[in-house]
Parts: sequence; C-alpha cells; structure tokens
Amino acid sequence: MSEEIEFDTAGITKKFMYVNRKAPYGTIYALEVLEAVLISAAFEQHAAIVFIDDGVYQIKKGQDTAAINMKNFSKTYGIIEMEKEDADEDEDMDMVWRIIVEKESMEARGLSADDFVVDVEVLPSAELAKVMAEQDVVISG
Amino acid sequence: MSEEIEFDTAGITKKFMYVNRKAPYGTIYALEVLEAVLISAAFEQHAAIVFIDDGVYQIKKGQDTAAINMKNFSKTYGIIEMEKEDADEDEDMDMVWRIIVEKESMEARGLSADDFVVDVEVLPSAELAKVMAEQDVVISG
Amino acid sequence: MIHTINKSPFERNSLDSCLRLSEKGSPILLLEDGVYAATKGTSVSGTVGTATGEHPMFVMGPDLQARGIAEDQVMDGITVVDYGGFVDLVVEHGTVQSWL
Amino acid sequence: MIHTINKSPFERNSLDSCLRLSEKGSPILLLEDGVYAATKGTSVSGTVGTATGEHPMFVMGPDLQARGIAEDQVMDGITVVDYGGFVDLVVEHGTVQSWL
Amino acid sequence: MKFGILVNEGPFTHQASDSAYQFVKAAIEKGHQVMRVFFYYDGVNNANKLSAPQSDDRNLVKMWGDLAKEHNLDLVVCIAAALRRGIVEDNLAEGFRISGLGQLTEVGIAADRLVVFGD
Amino acid sequence: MKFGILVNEGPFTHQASDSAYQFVKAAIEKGHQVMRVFFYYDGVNNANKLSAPQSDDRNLVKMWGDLAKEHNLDLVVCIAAALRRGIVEDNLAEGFRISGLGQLTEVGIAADRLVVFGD
Repeated sequence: MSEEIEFDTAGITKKFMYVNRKAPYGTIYALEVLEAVLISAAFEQHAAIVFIDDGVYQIKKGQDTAAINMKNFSKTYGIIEMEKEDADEDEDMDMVWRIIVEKESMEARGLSADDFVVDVEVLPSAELAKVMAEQDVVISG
Repeated sequence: MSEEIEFDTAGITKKFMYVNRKAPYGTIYALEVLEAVLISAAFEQHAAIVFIDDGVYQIKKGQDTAAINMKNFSKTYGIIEMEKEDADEDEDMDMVWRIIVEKESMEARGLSADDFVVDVEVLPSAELAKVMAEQDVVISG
Repeated sequence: MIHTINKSPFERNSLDSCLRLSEKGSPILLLEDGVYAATKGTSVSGTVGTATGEHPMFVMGPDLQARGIAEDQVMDGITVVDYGGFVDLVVEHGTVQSWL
Repeated sequence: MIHTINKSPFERNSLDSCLRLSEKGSPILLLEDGVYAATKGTSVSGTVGTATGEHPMFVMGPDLQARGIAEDQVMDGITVVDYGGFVDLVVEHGTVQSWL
Repeated sequence: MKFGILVNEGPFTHQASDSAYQFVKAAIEKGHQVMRVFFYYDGVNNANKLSAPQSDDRNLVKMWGDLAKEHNLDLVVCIAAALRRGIVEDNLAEGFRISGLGQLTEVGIAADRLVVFGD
Repeated sequence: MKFGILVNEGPFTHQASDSAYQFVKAAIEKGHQVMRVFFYYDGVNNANKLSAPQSDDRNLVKMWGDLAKEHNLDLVVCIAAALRRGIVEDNLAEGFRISGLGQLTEVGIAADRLVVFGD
C-alpha cells in the first residue's frame, strides 16, 4: 500500500451537509451516505443531514427487509439522533447536528413527521435553500 | 474456464426488440445496447431497434466527442442501417430489421427525423405500443 | 406482454413512459423503488388510479415491506404478489418489457 | 454556492429539485446529460427560460459538442464554458452542490 | 417453462441482482428451468470473487455461485463488458464462465421468456 | 486554491469519472492544488487494475494513475466500499491507495472546495 497521508485539520470547524435524495434498497446510495455521516462524527464538525425527494423514504418507519434478504439499516439513523443529542448537550464541543426533511418532498409522498424513525426538522424549500446556501461542504450520494 | 454451453437455435426466428431510453455518453447503456444489437445480427432474427425518451439523442447528428475524450459511436448506427438493408434485399433470409423513433419523445426534445444519423420510422406512441406488444423478446439497457 | 417498473415515479419518467407505450389491458408489475407508485395519497396517486382502470396492476410485497409500506397503504386495484407470483405473471402473460 | 446538474431534465427530477432549493442569484452549471436542458425548443424550455431570469446559467461546451448540440441551439441567457471555466466558477462561487 | 435472465447491474449498488436472484429461485421452486443467467453491463461485477461484503450483509457473488452449483445453472459473464470492468479469469468467482455477447441472443431465442433486471 | 474531489461512479458506466478527471486536469493547469481524489461508492472501480477497455477507448484507470504520478496526486479508495466491490491490494492499480472513509471528511475540512462527481 502507498504511504498514508493525513492533513492537519485541528481547530477547523466547517458546516457539512449530507444530501439524501434517493430511496433506500433500490440503490446503495442511502446506506453509503449514512456510513459517511457516521464516520464524520469523529471529526466534530457541524453536520446537516438532509432528506429531499425520495430521500425522505430512507427514514420511513416500519421497514422490514427480511423478504428481500438485504440489511435493514433504517435503525442506524438512531445513531445520528444520538450524535445530535451529544453535540447539543456538550458545551465544550463546537458541533451542531441537524436532521432536516424538506416539507414539499414529504407532502408529495403523503408522509408526515410522525412517519419517521427519527425526530426531524421539517423545513419548507425556501428555508432549506437558505440553510443549504450557508454550507461549506455538500456531499451528495 | 467452465465448459462452453450452446443451445440449438436452428430454425427458430423470433422478434427481438432493443429498447433505448437513455442518452449517450452520460452512461454506457447506449453503447452496450448497440454492441448487443450488432452481435445479434449473426443469428438472423427479426429486430426492432427502438428509440424512446432520451434514447432518441443516441442517433442525433453532429456528435463530436473529442473534447470529452470518449469514443464517438454514433456512426456505428450506420452498420444497423446496412444490416437492415441486407435483410430487406435478401429474399432467402427470414429477417426483418426496423429502426423506430417514438414521435412524442422526438418532438418533446425539439427534434425531427432530419436530425438523425440513420433513416428511421417515426411512430406515434399508440402505434409503437402495438409493435411492442407483438415482440417475443425485449432487451432494455 | 407484461410490463415491469422498478423506478420511483417521483424520480424518473419510467412510469409515464410505460403508461404511454403499453396497450390497455396489459398487466403492469411495480417492484423495487417502483413500489412507491402504489402508495395512497401521493402526488402521483391520480395517475396511478387512472392506470388501475386500464391495466391489471401488481406490486411486489417483499419490496413494500422492505420500504415500510403496509398493505393497507396500497391503493385499491393493485394486487400484492411475491416472487412466485412474479414468476406466474411472466408465465401467463408472455414477453416481459422491463422499463429500466 | 454554485449548483451543478448532470441529469437529463426529461428523465429525472434533478433540475426541478435544484430550482426549488437554490436561492435566486446562485449560478447553475449544466453538464453531462444535464446539457440537454439548455437546448432550444424542448418541452422544458419554458422552465429553463424562467430559470435564466433568476440564475446565472452555464453549460459545459465539451458535453454539448459530444451530444451534437451546436452552440446556436443553446438558449439565450446560458453561457458556454469549458473545464477551465468550470474550475473558475467553483473558485469564484464557493461551495458546490451537485444535484446527482 | 424455460427462462433466460439478464442482469444489468452489479451487486450491492442496485437491487437488480437481488431481484433477479429471488426470481430465479422462485422459478426453480415452481419447477421451471432457468437455462442461463447472462450478466451484462455492470452486471459482470456479480462475478468478482474478491467481493467481501460486511458479515451482516448478503454476499451475492457467493449466493449466485451456490445457486448455480445446486441447480446446475449456466451463469455467463459477457466478455466485452467484463474486460472493460476488470473481470477476468483471475478474479472470476466459482460457478461463472466468461463468454461472448452472442450467448445473450442465443438464450433469447432458446428460452420461452427472457426477463431483464437492471437500473 | 486547494481542491478535494469525490468520485462516486465507476469508469465507463457513468461519465462522472471522466468529468472529474477533466476537472482535475484543468484545475492543475490553472495552478490550483488538488489535495486528494476520494473514490467512493462504485467509484472504487476506477482503481481496478485488471480493467482492459477496447484499444480505441480511453483507459480511465491508467489515466488516473498517470495523472497521479505526474502531479503527485493522492488517489484514495474507500476501504468499506472497495471490500464490497472486490477491490483489494491484489487488483489495486498503481497510483491508488486504500484507506478509510474518514479521509473524505478530512479533505472536506482541509480543502477550500470539495467537488462531487456522481450519478
């Protein structure tokens, strides 16, 4: 293997947004974005995990993948919720996490905030656009 | 390598339809469907090569891929046209090839039959639906 | 001929193209991300409701379950099948057109 | 922030989502299959024409050429750039949001 | 009834390979014959024996190989698509063989139904 | 300016890798620094050294490796995504290295811009 390279990121805090626009299971993007979010927690950055379009289906309650023989990763979003709570509670940590659902996407699919496995902020597109515009890094899957 | 297996297909003639619904270059589907069509010629089957939705862009004139460093395969559709002519002219061969563009897809993209690198039949969706319903095998890329 | 749709109707044009290019009476099976089209109360329910009047419509149960869609959330006129039912449909209805 | 769209507006919902979720005045770059949105006289020309009034819009020239779209077929209000121009846009406009 | 199957996408990335696998299993259980499963486009990645998914995930490469062994299935990987994507004899999983694209047309002719799974 | 690049799709199947390559080349030509190219999802297939496209087609695996050599680029393949897809040291192309997903967050923090190419 080639030599490992690391950058000095000490003291830098940026706003990361993870944009989820794809349904789970049909493709792997939802799962692998989630893995990226979880790994990023160690870096203590700000993170907004956003569900837009079919991405809102990723956090729908009641998923049961036994019959398609795939891994049900919907419960793992609970870890994001815990990371968010840790960040909210720890005053020494400069780290804010948000879990956001776009209202228009949710409503077009006949869903409400009660349908999700995690607590979310539901924002109309105009407000979400403002949050998006403030980000330093946007990662899309 | 495992043992080669071949099926006896002598004397069987079927209607194959190749459905192209994707634009060229953004993804590889257009190119690999084309390769499948060309290989199939040796089997002397009926073939309808159909362009629907963004598939109509595959045969647009004037493609020049030099600046994106990819292979311009649009000229290869000319080989399909030659296969079609061979099939039409050879009375001993039970093989009919058709090249069909859906009218609605073409018009939605502001295109006309003059924009294509090959001669095509332009069929409205209702007529194309009838042709589709008569097929024995449909291969989509 | 039987048509299959494995794409979300919100993300792609597969459902619209299938409905435009399938003959009335030919069955349509929704699977994978295509099953979202079968749910009640969405922005495409009108389109799908009309389609159920013109086509026998089916949806893959295992894909619904995976995505957390209960059977009582499936629109009227759409029959839930499993993989064996998918095989039976293909046997019965002949050529398969997959709207990928 | 600059937005990029690499999907055909006829096949996917990326253009619509980008227009719904981008602030007025933020630039949009069309590339890969996204460049079809920039062509004159299509069923999405109305949407794109409105967008050119609200966003500085750009399209990748190499992707247009590959797909056989001449520059005179590009809608008014959309500027053709090359890869170097893409880099310059990213340098100038900050964070990139790719509508994949 | 005799089935041919076309798989257009790789394992994990799209559900196509999963759905094809479940369909093939169900068809066999119902007493049908699956003459050939043809792997084209990114589908050739289903034959990469180096694939090592996490232990709590399904291993589609192995599942296809096991199914082939149990039911004497013909799993064919398209050589042209495979070369592009770096699938060769060296990393070809057990139960698969590499052959030409003509084998797709052939099974389309020979089978009663060809069912396509893809993106 | 310092760039980070994320490539989400494999070579040939989607144009994402081509576009990323052209972007990186143009950025370097303009005097910018590309700190790291991170290959995630099917992007890990860009590092499969067994890939052998037709002679009249571009060879993206080799092109990335050559570019890395010429400009001392850091090409990182995500280990989790790579294991799933059968990309390991044995078939890893020259110029690439396998590392953890944290290297994506890291370049996001360290670079002035992260540009994502995918499907």
